[in-house]
Amino acid sequence: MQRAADSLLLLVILTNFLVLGTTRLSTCIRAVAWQGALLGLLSLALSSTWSVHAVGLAAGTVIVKAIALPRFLAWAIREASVRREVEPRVGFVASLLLGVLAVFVAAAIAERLPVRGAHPVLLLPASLASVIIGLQVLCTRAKAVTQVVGYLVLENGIFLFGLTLIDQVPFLLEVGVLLDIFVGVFIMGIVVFHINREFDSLDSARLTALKE
Amino acid sequence: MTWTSPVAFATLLVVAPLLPGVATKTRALLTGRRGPPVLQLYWDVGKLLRKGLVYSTTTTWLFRLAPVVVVATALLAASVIPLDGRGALVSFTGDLVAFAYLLALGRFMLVLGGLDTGSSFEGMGASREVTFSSFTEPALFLCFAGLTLATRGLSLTGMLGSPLAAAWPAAAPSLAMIGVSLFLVLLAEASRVPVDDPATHLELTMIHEVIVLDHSGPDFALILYASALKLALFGALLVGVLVPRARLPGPAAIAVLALGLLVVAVLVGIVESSMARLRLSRVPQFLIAASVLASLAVILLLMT
Amino acid sequence: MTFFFVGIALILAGGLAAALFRRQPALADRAFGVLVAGGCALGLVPAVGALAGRDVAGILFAMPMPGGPWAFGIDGLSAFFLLIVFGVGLASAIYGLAYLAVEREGGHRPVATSHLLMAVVLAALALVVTSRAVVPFLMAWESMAVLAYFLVVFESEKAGVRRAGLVYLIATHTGTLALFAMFAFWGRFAETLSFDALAAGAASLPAGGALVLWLALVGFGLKAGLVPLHFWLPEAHASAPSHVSAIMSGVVIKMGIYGLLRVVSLLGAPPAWWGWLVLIGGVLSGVLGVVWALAQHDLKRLLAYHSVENIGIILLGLGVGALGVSYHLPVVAALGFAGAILHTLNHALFKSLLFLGAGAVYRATGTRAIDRLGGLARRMPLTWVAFLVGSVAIVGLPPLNGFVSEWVVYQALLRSGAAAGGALRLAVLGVAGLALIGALALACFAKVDGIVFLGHPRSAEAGQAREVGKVMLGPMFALALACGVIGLVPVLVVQPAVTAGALVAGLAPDAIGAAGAEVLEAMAWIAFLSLALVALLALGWRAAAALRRRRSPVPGETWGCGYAEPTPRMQYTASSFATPLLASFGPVAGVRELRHGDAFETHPTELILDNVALPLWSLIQGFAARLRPIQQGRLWIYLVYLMAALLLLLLYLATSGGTISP
Amino acid sequence: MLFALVMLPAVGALGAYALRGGTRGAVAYRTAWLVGVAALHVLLVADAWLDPPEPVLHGWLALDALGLVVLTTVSGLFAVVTVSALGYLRHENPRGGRAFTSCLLAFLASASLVSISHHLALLWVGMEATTLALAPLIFHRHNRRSLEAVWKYLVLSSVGIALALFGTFFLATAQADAGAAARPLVLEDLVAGASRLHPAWLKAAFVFLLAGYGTKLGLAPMHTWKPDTYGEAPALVGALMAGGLTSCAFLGLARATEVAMAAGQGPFVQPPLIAFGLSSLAVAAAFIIGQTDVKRLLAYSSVEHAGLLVLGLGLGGVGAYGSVLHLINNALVKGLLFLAVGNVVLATGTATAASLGGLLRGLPASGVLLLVGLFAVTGSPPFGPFVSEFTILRAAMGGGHLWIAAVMVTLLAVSFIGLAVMILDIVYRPAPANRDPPLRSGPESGWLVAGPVALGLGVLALGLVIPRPLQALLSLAASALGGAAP
Repeated sequence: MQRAADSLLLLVILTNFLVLGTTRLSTCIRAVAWQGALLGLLSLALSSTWSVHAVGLAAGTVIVKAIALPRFLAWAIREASVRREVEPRVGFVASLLLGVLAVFVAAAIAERLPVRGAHPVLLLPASLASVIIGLQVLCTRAKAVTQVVGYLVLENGIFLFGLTLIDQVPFLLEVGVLLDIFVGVFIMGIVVFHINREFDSLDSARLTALKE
Repeated sequence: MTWTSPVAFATLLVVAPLLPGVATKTRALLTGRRGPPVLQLYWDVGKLLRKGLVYSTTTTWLFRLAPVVVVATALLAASVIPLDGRGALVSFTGDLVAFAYLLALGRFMLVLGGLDTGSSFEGMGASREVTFSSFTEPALFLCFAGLTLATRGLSLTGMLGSPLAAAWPAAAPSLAMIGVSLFLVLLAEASRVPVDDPATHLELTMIHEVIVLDHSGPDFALILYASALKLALFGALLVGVLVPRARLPGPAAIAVLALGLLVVAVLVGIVESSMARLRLSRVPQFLIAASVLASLAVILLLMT
Repeated sequence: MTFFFVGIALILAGGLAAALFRRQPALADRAFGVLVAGGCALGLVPAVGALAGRDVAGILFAMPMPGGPWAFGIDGLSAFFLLIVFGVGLASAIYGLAYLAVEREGGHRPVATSHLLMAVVLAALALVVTSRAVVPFLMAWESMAVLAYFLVVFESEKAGVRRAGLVYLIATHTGTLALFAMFAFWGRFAETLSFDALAAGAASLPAGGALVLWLALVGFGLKAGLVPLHFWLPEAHASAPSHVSAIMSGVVIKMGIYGLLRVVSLLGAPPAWWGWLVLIGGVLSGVLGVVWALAQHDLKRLLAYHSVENIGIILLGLGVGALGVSYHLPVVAALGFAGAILHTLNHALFKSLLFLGAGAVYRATGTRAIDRLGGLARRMPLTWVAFLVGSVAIVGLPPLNGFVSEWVVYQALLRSGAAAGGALRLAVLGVAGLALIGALALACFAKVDGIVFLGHPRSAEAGQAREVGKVMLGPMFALALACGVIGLVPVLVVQPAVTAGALVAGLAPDAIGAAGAEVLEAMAWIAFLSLALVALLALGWRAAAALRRRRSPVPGETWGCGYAEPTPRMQYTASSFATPLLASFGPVAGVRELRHGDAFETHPTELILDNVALPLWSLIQGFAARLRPIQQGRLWIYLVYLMAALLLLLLYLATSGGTISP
Repeated sequence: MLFALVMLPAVGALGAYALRGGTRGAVAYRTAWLVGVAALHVLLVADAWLDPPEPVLHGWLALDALGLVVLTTVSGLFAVVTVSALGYLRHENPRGGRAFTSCLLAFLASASLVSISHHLALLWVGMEATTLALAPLIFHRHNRRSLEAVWKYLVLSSVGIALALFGTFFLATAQADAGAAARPLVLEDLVAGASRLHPAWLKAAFVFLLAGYGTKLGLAPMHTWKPDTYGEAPALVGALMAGGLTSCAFLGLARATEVAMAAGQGPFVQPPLIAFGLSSLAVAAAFIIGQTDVKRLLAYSSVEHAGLLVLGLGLGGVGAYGSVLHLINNALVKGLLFLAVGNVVLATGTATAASLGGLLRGLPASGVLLLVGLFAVTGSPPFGPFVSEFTILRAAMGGGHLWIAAVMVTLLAVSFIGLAVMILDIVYRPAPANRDPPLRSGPESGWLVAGPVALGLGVLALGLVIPRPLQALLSLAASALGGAAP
């Protein structure tokens, strides 16, 4: 199972880069959906005993992260009738390079922090990389929807790290994380809808009225 | 407080009006004039006491009280100085402060009396009087400080009495400087030439005279006598510093006092004939010179 | 102490009564007057007892607050200041009743709340002076300072008054923060925060308590009005109603002096440099205070600057006292502190008298500009007599109390000169400083009395001024009487002052035996001189009156050197009177001369406020403005801040070492 | 009983939401419901004071000293806020105040959850719930500015909460080899087995928890959402956030510090806390000067007091006691100021200082309350905050950090000047002649004034006397945080 988990983790890191690289919003959302699916599979792969809890968690993850949220975000884009993401502040190429740097930093940190128990070696670097790339997307993207995607990537990173504790920390944690994503993104979704209605564009750069 | 103190006090009161006469006489003789008789002030005071009174309508009771205050404070100030070289009528620790502040009270009332008349000339005189007295006070107190340092005495009797004779050999230069500084203060307080000219008739140039412009009759007599007494007071201080006479027998000490006062009057006359009045803006420098001299004496004493 | 607390309760009840019966002004005023008078009288009982040597038992309240139990007590020093608080406080409060009565017609002025605040300020002042622990001291201190602000901004519709109040509040709060730091630092070396514990811990303070002394000088100096820290004082006193200026000048700024005295008494022997610093600060405050007073055209600002001058004299005494302690000369120490304490009491009396007089002038003429007044002596004879007594007292001239306290300060300076040896003898030069201050004060009050009260009225308002009512004159004459009594019977006050001074210097009450006897004997002589002076004046006046009756004087015109049409405007004005003196002080006097066309004007400027305080504040504002772009509205920049903070923390984690070792 | 603390408001929230209709009767019923639930909650907390409840749910929910302090503060503040909500909803209730009341109760539920949960992940869920409960409250007015405010608030808070979750995970891994008996992430076991926690993971966990809960607390570089949110949210909600949310965030940070102190990581933990404290004081002081909007001024004052809380925690010794006491004082004073400003904004329709003025004459009650608030919030003696700020200053001096004390005092002085300049100006400056929306007399009505007056009296009382049971509780809490009672 170890090798399968490693390849899945590799795919997760790739989806991160897909999010960074694409200009089309729909591709972005599809990438996040794939990442959700991968996480569901991973939770199955990593849990030693396929207990009811593990299977339930995996199914929940796939349903929420892979299906529900992406469809909701797609609906938000259709409402706002926006297709193209505007040039991020640091430019697409620079974003990708920063992404690579993020993975490198993640690997450096992971190697200094000893992981307990038998876990695939790539797990910690992948989760740290997703967290840093999520923050990067949040900081550099202009569109509100893309920022939500960035937040999703960040959550996926944390969820990934949560998998290492799948047997120590029982049921509550997983539900908490899922709950957080669902409700957090749901509220952001409503707000994105309102932003669109108020500002007739999803460009959160326009939101600069409140300043000193 | 032996019998000599009251006698010395009496002699001071009698001799006081003589001094301005002697000074004016010296000035006249040195400038080739015969000048008014030496006893002129006695006649003036006598004549004024008999004359009538004219009060301006704008003046209040303060204008009438001012002359009395000036004389009373001068008399009390005199009671503090050890005229016979041994002990004053009244002596207590810190009586030098009483001496200076009594004279200040007299000056304050005189100036208020002048302002009471509401004339711009008396306002001008009042302003100049308080300005110049602001510079003489520190000089006077610096001299007192010097004397305290030299003789460890805390009252005028302590300073100018017997310990001073002992202090002279040790601190001769600084005591001499204190003497000169006191002389400059005398010239300013008695409004003699370098600071103010008693003989001038142009109100714009007067200082002391213009404040008392509106006084008449007995009031004016009191003021004249008081200003003469003030000259005598500072003269007595000067003589006390320069000629310590604690060891002389009683009557000799009083004789030396009278003689010393006359010498001081002559000195004033000589200064009046040798130099003209200073410009009003120059007078502060003249007075600050007195303070500088006294502070040099103090620093000299501190070092030994 | 029970009398004391009952007294405080009565005063507060008086304040409440004034607030509750705001509908019936007459009843409110009477209730306020009676209750506050009763409270002050009761409060004075333990104070007089303590002054007469009976030690009053302290009271301890175990409060479950951090900072240990709240302790209160009255010793010689507190008793003296209680005299000031209750005496002057009562006079100002009563005077305030009449002074504010006319404001009620205006309808929109908070008169009842002003009386309530006055009562609470009085209570707070009394508590400041009697508290023996840090927390109650700071509580009473700050409530006094803050409530005084509300009294100052009574006429808050004027922009000038608001600005003055704000400057005062900022200065006093900064001072309080300095006190916070001082007591916090000192608390570290003591078990609990009571004054006795602080005194016990004082020995182990580093560098002889240098930091504590610096913070005390800044904190208490800001409240007292030491020269560089005095910038708030003239503005606040001028814009406050007169009875508030009286209580602020007479009592509130004295709390700064009380604080310094208490810190010195707790600290034991302050280092010599602090004594010299206070001495020089005192001379500077004195001379500059009176020079700036000379330059003023507003009556109350002039009196406010004179408070700075008198604080200078008090600090001079305090400095000599501190030097006496550090050079181990008990006589100089006790006399220095005694001079400072006595002058605090005397200044409280005559300064509040002068401010109440200025209030009467303002009430009668409606203006405070000296150049528009004149000839009030004839129209307001009683106010003139009271004001004259105040002026003679503040200049320190013999028959009155100002002379007595300045004499004690002179005594301390002279004795330091006559000391055996050592650097302390240099302090004798302070005598010259004090003399200069006295002479300049004489010049300034000659100007005020001459131009405001004597001569012809210079404006229509001054022309038809009328004497003020009995309720305002009563407190003024009470204060004048107090000045006279202290002047004529000084031993009454000097003996307790010397014991209080000895207490501050940490000596046994009769430690300065011989010198004490000399001082008391001198007091007797001063009393004799004063009585002799009064007798001579009475005698002379009767003789002159008799003479005048025989030769009836001829009323005539003032000698105008032949000028036909003298007009009141030709009389000397405030600026012309002071110009020769200010000219010799040059730029230090801070007088701006405006010459446009044929007109010539001089305007006094507040040097420290304009050139130091305000530029410093605009510097801070400039620096703050540079930080403004932080909040420019773009969300992604906020996220970058968050990332930066996280990276900093991670760097700190990495450099803190040991991330690998298990 | 612990369950009731959380379930009561939660059910209340659902009940309030269930009731449809925007009629006057519905609004009155809904506010009565709100006040009823708040009163019941206060009773529950009082009962918790009388006999402390046993831990429940396998030790995950328990009530210790620190938790009780925060619970009491939040519950008391909430009760007062609901009282003034009665008056507020009469004047301004878009969409019948249905979402408003339910979200208020939801906030109370989540805050109670935070204060009684000893399982750090459960505490995290509570914090997340408070964030979500407050979002609609900030968006109450549905205009463009409140939309921008809620957007920024959500993004920043969510990122903060995510980092906090990451930190909690790190803490769990640090506890991995602490032996099987230890229940993962439960406070008692964390503190008991502290010596066996893995230092590297523990320090990394503290770093992320500090970043996460620091954002919720509004410490300096992460404070940028506060001025916008407090500026746009109704003052009522501002009071709740400044008093309640800050207390909960501080509790999260305090729990992390508690664990770190127990594990002997004191020297690692304290410098960053002090650094964040001082930077918050500095940024707050810089922005308080020259501020033009009253609500934003209070926001920066909240940043300043958050800085003070963390500074006290970082200084240790008596500082911990000062911080916990300051938590209560801060809640009371912020509540007082926000409710008073709320009345002013209701009456004048604007919060910009230039168009305000003449408050002492126009709105005497609010004017006096603002003055009391000014001198309380800047730590002037007769009021509570003086005692706590003085204790924190004594801690700084006691620890020998003279420079820290000097910087703290200077920054407090500068922020006093900024606060005084504005508040005294709007209270004393005569009202502008042509005040366009004429002064509405409503806000001086009973309910709206009763709240702030109660808080004012509370602050004054705390300044003069700290009741014995509270004193004991504060000492317990301080010793838990590695400090000592003065």
